[in-house]
Amino acid sequence: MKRYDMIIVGAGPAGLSAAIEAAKRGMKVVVYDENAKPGGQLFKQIHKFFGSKEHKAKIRGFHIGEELLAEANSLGVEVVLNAIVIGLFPEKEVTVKIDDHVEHVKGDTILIATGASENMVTFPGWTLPGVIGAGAAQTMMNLHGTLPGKKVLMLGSGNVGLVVSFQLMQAGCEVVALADAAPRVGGYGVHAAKVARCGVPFYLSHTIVKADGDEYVTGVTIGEVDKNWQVIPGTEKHFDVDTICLAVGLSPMSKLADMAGCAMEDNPAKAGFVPTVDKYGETSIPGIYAAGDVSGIEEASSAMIEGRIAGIAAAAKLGFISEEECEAEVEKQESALNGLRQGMFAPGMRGKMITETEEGVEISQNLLKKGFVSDDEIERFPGVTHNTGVHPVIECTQNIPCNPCQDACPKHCIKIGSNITALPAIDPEQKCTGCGMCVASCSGQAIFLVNEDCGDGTAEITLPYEFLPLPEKGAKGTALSRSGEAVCEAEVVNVRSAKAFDHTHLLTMKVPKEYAMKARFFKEAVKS
Amino acid sequence: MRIDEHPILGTYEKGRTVSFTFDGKELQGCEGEPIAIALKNAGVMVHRYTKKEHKPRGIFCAIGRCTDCVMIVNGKPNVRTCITPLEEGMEVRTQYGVGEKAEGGAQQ
Amino acid sequence: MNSDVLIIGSGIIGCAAAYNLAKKGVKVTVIEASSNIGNGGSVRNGGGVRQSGRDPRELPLVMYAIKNIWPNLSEMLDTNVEYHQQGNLRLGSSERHKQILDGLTERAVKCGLDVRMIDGKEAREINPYLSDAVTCASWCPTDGHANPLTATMGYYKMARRLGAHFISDEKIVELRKHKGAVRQAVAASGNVYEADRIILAAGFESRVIANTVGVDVPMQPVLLETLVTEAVSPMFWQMLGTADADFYGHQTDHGSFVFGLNSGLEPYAKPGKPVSSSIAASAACRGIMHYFPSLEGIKVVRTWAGWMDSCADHVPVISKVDECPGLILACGFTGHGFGISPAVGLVLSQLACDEETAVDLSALRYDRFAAK
Amino acid sequence: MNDRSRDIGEFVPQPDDDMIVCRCEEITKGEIRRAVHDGMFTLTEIRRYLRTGMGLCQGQTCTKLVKAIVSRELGVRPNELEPATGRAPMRPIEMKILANDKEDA
Repeated sequence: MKRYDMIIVGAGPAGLSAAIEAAKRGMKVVVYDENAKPGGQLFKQIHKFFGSKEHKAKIRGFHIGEELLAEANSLGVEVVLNAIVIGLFPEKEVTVKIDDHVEHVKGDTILIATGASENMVTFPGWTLPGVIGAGAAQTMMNLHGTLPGKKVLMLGSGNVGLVVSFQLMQAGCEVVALADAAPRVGGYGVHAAKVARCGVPFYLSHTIVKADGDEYVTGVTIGEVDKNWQVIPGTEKHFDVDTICLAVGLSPMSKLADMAGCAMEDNPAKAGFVPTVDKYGETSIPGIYAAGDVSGIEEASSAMIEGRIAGIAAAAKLGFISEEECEAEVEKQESALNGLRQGMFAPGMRGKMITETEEGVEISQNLLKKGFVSDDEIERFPGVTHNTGVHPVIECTQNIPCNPCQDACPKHCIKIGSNITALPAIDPEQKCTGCGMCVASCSGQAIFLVNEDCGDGTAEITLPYEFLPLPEKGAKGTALSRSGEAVCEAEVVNVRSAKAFDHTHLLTMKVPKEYAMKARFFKEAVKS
Repeated sequence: MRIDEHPILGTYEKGRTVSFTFDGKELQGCEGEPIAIALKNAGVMVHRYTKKEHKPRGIFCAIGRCTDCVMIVNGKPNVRTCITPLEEGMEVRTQYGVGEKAEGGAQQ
Repeated sequence: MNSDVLIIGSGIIGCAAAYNLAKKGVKVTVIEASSNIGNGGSVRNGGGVRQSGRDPRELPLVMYAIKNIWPNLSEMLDTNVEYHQQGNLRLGSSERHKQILDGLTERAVKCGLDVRMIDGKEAREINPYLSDAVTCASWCPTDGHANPLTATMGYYKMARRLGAHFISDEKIVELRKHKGAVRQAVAASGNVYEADRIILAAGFESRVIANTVGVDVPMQPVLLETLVTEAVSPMFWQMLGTADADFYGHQTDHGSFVFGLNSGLEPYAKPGKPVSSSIAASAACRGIMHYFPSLEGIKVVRTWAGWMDSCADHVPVISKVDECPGLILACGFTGHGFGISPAVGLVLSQLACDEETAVDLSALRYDRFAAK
Repeated sequence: MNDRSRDIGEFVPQPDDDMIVCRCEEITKGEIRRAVHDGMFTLTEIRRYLRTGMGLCQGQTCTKLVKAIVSRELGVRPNELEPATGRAPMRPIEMKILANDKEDA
């Protein structure tokens, strides 16, 4: 029977990263993936990732996928696509369906990196065509160039719900509302803010009462819930939509580990039923590892590091590297992983109510309840300062492990320091040249360049813009506030695009100067 | 509806245009894309009617997990259209219960 | 805890006995070692309710069940057990197969069963999906099949409704005698259960439990493997088997096919948690397609494995134990307990109540293995 | 030990009992709740009795939903309920493909 040093199930971020580390150390590695394209969910992630440079921050997910794949290929990793792993049997035997047959192969080590599946909620009409998972929406738009619908209601304010809402708008859908039964936004505030400023209303403490339609979705009714998650009569709101998108969390897809006989635990901190693993990702069965979402739901960046650790540990197990080398390498990866597991959204913080930042700044309640920081709250954050001339305004208000803006500024105007989760602060001693690198580098699209007083009664605001059609210089329209409300007229005075900006265009709009700290988005007037 | 140009992804690489039939009606799609995507772009929402309650179902997960989008493809029932590539001349039919619509309107 | 009758094991045998006892108004407690009611062979079999191919010693039980219980079981249990009595085809494709089938048929006819040998053509008239490979078959029109899962859970449900007390996650490790009679069952947890009668229906685990009062039944665990397919439109209702017994099964009401498998490696499965082999389902699919080529496109959705209690002479022990008054054995069913289970449940309740049994059980006594 | 005769209260109908929970087998919330009151205290038993999670998708969509309903009915935490065991094949596989197995392709 064919024998590999390592068989990896799943060519997502964890699987590919493990393959790279194992192959780098001389191992013969095969990666099976049931999809036609490798990369797992990475190829559906078109936003820039958070993190530090080592975590591939500010690179878009699908580019990370391409990089990993190229690296794996160059190291001789065999990546087999359209390959469905049927089962994991004793003696580390894997059966895999390829084309019209089933192959039996064995691995001296095996990594289960099967990822996650989407959770669902029930409501009357939830089985109608037009009710889809957020992952389905991403697949349709980002892989197949197809709009899931014209008018969409998003249920779920976690990062998936927020990111996909933004992607829906980028693809050309109208997102009529974002609802969540939870009382507070679950995902990153910056993700929420970029959705809210486009005009999407947030309905927290709201759930779907029913979906309308006989053959497919024609509308949706949402309603406010009380403490017991019951809809309060009289609070119902109706929207005409053709699509309802569900983004209510992920569960580890751990069936294969269970079938193999790995010890399992149902751990709410890991969002479900997972194989128990040690610090190397090894399950209760020696030589069988698990990494990525299958061993606990986290970000793709964490999955990549977990994969690397498993690859390194497997290499040590089979004698490709020494124990000492393994320990040193794993320690390095672990410290990176720990870096990612910091801040307000760290795995250990799930369900905890946070009232202030590490710096002692009161958290914006408006952000948590409506998706945007209100005008009176924004001033208290260290990234928001005033100066003459053009200067950065950083509306980053929660402690998340991310720091590319600090390095992006060639003039060192932005300070985060060694604590990666610290809120970015402005160094008033340094002079901003308005180059815009910080604006384009911010994965949360939370940085603006503002000239509060151009001397003629106007102010100029430079904002990140990732939509089509791209307004041209001279375009006239409306400036929208952080809440997406039209606040004043605006004119585009500059549009900057550069390879280094990676599809984030810098739009500079001119508004009356009293709106310098209020206007945060531009909506072009419909051309007659 | 197809996305002509995407602000981040640009234009999409698509296979050549091919013809297939949906319940006997000729439709066009791109070769190699999932059948469900071609149907979606042709405005088809309902892929099947369920066995017990005869309720409509369509795309739900789009990655081959939920099996809600199954249809009869080239005579074979229960084909997951969201992950089955479209080929020239495919015969795609609405599935009723676990198979074809029975004679006389009753469903299997 | 005290009851009139204690049943160890909540497979279909234990559940059916509990139902019959509870119906009589007997205070009955059922103890299950695992977390789930109906584990073991009860939910891992092809669902056959057949007389043909059975050992003459247990034939009366199944004939009684088919005549008196199976036709009304769904109503009795308020659960659709999906019983179909549309015959059993045991298929063959060679001269060797024909010899096997001839022998089985001859023995069954001697016992008064309506079973006969047919040729491939007649088999295809009964089941048009059969391939030309089929050259002979035994045909028993009064055989059939049912759903082992709902039948087991149905017995459980009704027994519970009638007041039978079920306890799961409680492993009995020892039986104890009291003044000459078996009266107590001790659990690993330390709990002690007392009863006037103790029915031991714990599959192959019965052996170690019976050993604690000096009784042995020669049996060993053997793996059973099963596969189930997606649902398709109804094709046929016969129960199917083969001369080589490499697969057996039927299409269910639901439309899926359930097949028991036999790759020949089952007796050598490693002890512990039952694990499907990596080749059994593939081998079974080849066997199935040989006889039913039109099933080649149907998808297998699940396979599973479990232990059966294989008795030295391949028929069960259903018996009181003379030297251990109070103990009733019901084990060693060897993978064909399902079809006879309604009758076994009935006779066990009769044994426990010291009544005359509906079927003569003398050939299934525990001491048939003893010295002459 | 798990006492199957313990009092879990009466079955009380709920307005959304006709809501489909298992999409493949079209099993409703009411059917699941009723099964719990008929003694099906584990996800495996519910599955054996009602076929939840035994359809084409093999429980990939409804497992968590069923778990939530059963645990609420029993008054236990969802993670106290053991999920039904994972079985091969991980995806539906045609018989002719399964039959065509080899060691070296």
